[in-house]
Amino acid sequence: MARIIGGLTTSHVPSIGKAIAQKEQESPYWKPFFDAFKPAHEWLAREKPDVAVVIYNDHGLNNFLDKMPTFAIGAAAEYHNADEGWGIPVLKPFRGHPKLSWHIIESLVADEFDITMCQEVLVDHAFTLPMALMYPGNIDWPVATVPVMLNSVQHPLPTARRCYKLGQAIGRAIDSFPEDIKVVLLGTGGLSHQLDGKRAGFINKPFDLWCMDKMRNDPEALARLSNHEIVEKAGSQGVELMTWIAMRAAMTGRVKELHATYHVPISNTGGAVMLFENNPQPHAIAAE
Amino acid sequence: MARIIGGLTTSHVPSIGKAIAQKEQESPYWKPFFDAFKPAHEWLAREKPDVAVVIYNDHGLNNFLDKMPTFAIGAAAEYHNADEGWGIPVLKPFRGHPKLSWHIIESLVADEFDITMCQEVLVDHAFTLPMALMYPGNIDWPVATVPVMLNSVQHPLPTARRCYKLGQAIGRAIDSFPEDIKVVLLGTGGLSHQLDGKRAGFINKPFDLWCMDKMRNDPEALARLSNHEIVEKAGSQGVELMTWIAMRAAMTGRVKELHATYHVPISNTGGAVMLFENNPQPHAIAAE
Amino acid sequence: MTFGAPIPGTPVFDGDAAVKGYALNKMCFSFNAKENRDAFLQNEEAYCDKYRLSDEQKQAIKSRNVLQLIAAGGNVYYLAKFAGIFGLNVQDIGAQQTGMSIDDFKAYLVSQGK
Amino acid sequence: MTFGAPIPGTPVFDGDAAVKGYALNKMCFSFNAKENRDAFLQNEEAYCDKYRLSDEQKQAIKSRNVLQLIAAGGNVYYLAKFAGIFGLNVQDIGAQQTGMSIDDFKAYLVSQGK
Ligand SMILES: [Fe+3]
Ligand SMILES: [Fe+3]
Repeated sequence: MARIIGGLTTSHVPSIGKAIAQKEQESPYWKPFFDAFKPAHEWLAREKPDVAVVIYNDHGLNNFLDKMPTFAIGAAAEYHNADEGWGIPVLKPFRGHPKLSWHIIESLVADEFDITMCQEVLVDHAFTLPMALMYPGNIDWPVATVPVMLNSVQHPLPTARRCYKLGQAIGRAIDSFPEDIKVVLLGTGGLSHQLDGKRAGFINKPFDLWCMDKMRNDPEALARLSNHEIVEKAGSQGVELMTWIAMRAAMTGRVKELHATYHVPISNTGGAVMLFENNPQPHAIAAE
Repeated sequence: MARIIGGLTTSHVPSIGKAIAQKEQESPYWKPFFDAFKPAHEWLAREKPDVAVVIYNDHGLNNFLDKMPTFAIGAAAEYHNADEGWGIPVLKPFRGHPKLSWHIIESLVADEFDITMCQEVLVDHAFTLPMALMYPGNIDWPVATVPVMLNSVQHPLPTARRCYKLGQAIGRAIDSFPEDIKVVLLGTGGLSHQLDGKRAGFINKPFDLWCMDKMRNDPEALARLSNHEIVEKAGSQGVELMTWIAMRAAMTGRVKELHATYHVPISNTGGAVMLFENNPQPHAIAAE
Repeated sequence: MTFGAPIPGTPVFDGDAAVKGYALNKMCFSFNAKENRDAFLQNEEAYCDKYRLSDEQKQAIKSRNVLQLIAAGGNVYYLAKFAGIFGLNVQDIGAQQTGMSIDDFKAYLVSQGK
Repeated sequence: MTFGAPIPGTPVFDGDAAVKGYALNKMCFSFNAKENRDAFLQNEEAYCDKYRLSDEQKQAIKSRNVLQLIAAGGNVYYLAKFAGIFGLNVQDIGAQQTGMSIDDFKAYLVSQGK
């Protein structure tokens, strides 16, 4: 049976792509953020996951308002990155895992999630840069991938509660996948930031630290936030927190925090990284 | 408050478009099917709805497998028909009702339906032909429209239960729309038919009549069907029954059957038409 | 997670079929537009190559055989647009798949209304 | 059905905004592709006309003013691609919207980490 070995949540911003391209990882501005991934590198080298399920939000590369899905899941053999208009280098294609994708989609639709099923996805910086942070050095990607997109563009956005339930259902789906593979979860987005309006530049460190604490100890509390509360406290793009909530809910076992970093700012954003290990619950072990 | 005055369910097949274009409504082959709409014409002339909410399935005009939504709702000011590849005349554009569309979408997403929101939709024969059957004579469409698409192309399809719940949620959403408008519901699809495979041409009259009976007296029974059961009993395209189930569930009041016709075949399909009146429940009246 | 027991003579367009048939269905989806139907008719092989059809899919397209097209991953909703190029309707493709004459297939449809 | 009480300085891209801004956002979405960015730079007005921008939207595009673009229905995720044409990043547009100098805006970001 497939096993969720753990998960990583991280902020994503396009300028990470520029920092990598220009080798600024050791600059005073970027070092605290890039250093946050060193524990993840050690963990990944030791645990060697086979597949990364990447829960993120598209920023208008793949999805447009003509057809804006609330939840969309990729089921392709390969995913391409592309020009987003900002001159960030386009990264190498990513291997998909169609069997796991379809298994998750079938399980979710049976569980009454109304998934948009995607046999082509252009993956944007919210997918590619966390992968490049996890696997630095322009190596061949050592994992297959499953992209999961949450709408963060067009209100009404899915509620935190719904994203939490989605994550739980993804966790159940992975746990029931019959192949003997190791899965790492990614949640990429947030934390607090706002790009638009007169409040642009707003960051809320106390709220971000509260969110990180709840990620550790009480993720249900995050599911109780209303979207209005999230926009108010985390800024209009702070709704990307949904990706963290879904990823945390997908860890179905006993969860142990391995690492956490919080550093302000990266670009306009509260830059946060958390790494968790997931140990299957006794009943999950019994079911194997 | 908005009021659902009733609903019509009908089969749709591209050849209806040809029959209309070639004025074959009175031919022996087509007369029984076209005649089924006469009671609807009288009822519509009397009741004069303002908006039609059309629950249907796209056949590969608007949606492709690159991004296949389970449930998609249009929210545009206008919807265009287009060439589907079979030489059926392209019908005149349809007015949208963006306010009602967005109200329904907001209500559904709050109710944990994961809607794909569409600001452009090419509406196909499953939307246009039932409209042409309801409003014959190439007149200007006297109603605004809200297209609601259910996936019938790519398995996993939504379950009958989920479509039933979707319908209920649409009904609640319309009931809570603050403008004083009259809404007619359409469910277009089915009944039994199968276009593909060695069982092509399969029609199941006893099952269709059972479905029509349940539409009248016990719609919950339809929600208990599994997708496997529907494909087995109604053929692979018989899954379009989902549109009937959702439309029936959206009638939130006391429902009275005004008319029903069943005639085999129209094209490869069990051709069925049902017309229902919806009278608001006492509590719904009180809420007005 | 499966759809359930196979139903004789009844294809189920699931994830496996979608993966297998993607190129073929994408080509058939393009046939919504007349200029694409014309381009196909003008140079069938070049058009199939443009959509990177597999050899099995090219062979199935060449054969005009619906059961072969389904076996190659085709979905009937998109294949119907391919059939439309040749003026074939759902009775024509029904007759072809069942091995009946068109008159027999139409009579079979009528008989199910009795 | 509403999002809730307005949050000062914080646009909410809801259905009303989506309806109002559709043409503008569609144009900005096209700026993912270099050939479209180039076409815009070559003939800005013709490009806006092609996407049927309203007069308000054309004016906002001409002004390069992000608050005006948002008022005209623009969504920041798509507008960021318009800003990208001019090499502007999210600090540049943040400074513009808040009326700060870029250095002051950057200092404001840093200050929130204290
Ligand atoms: Fe982002
Ligand atoms: Fe149909």
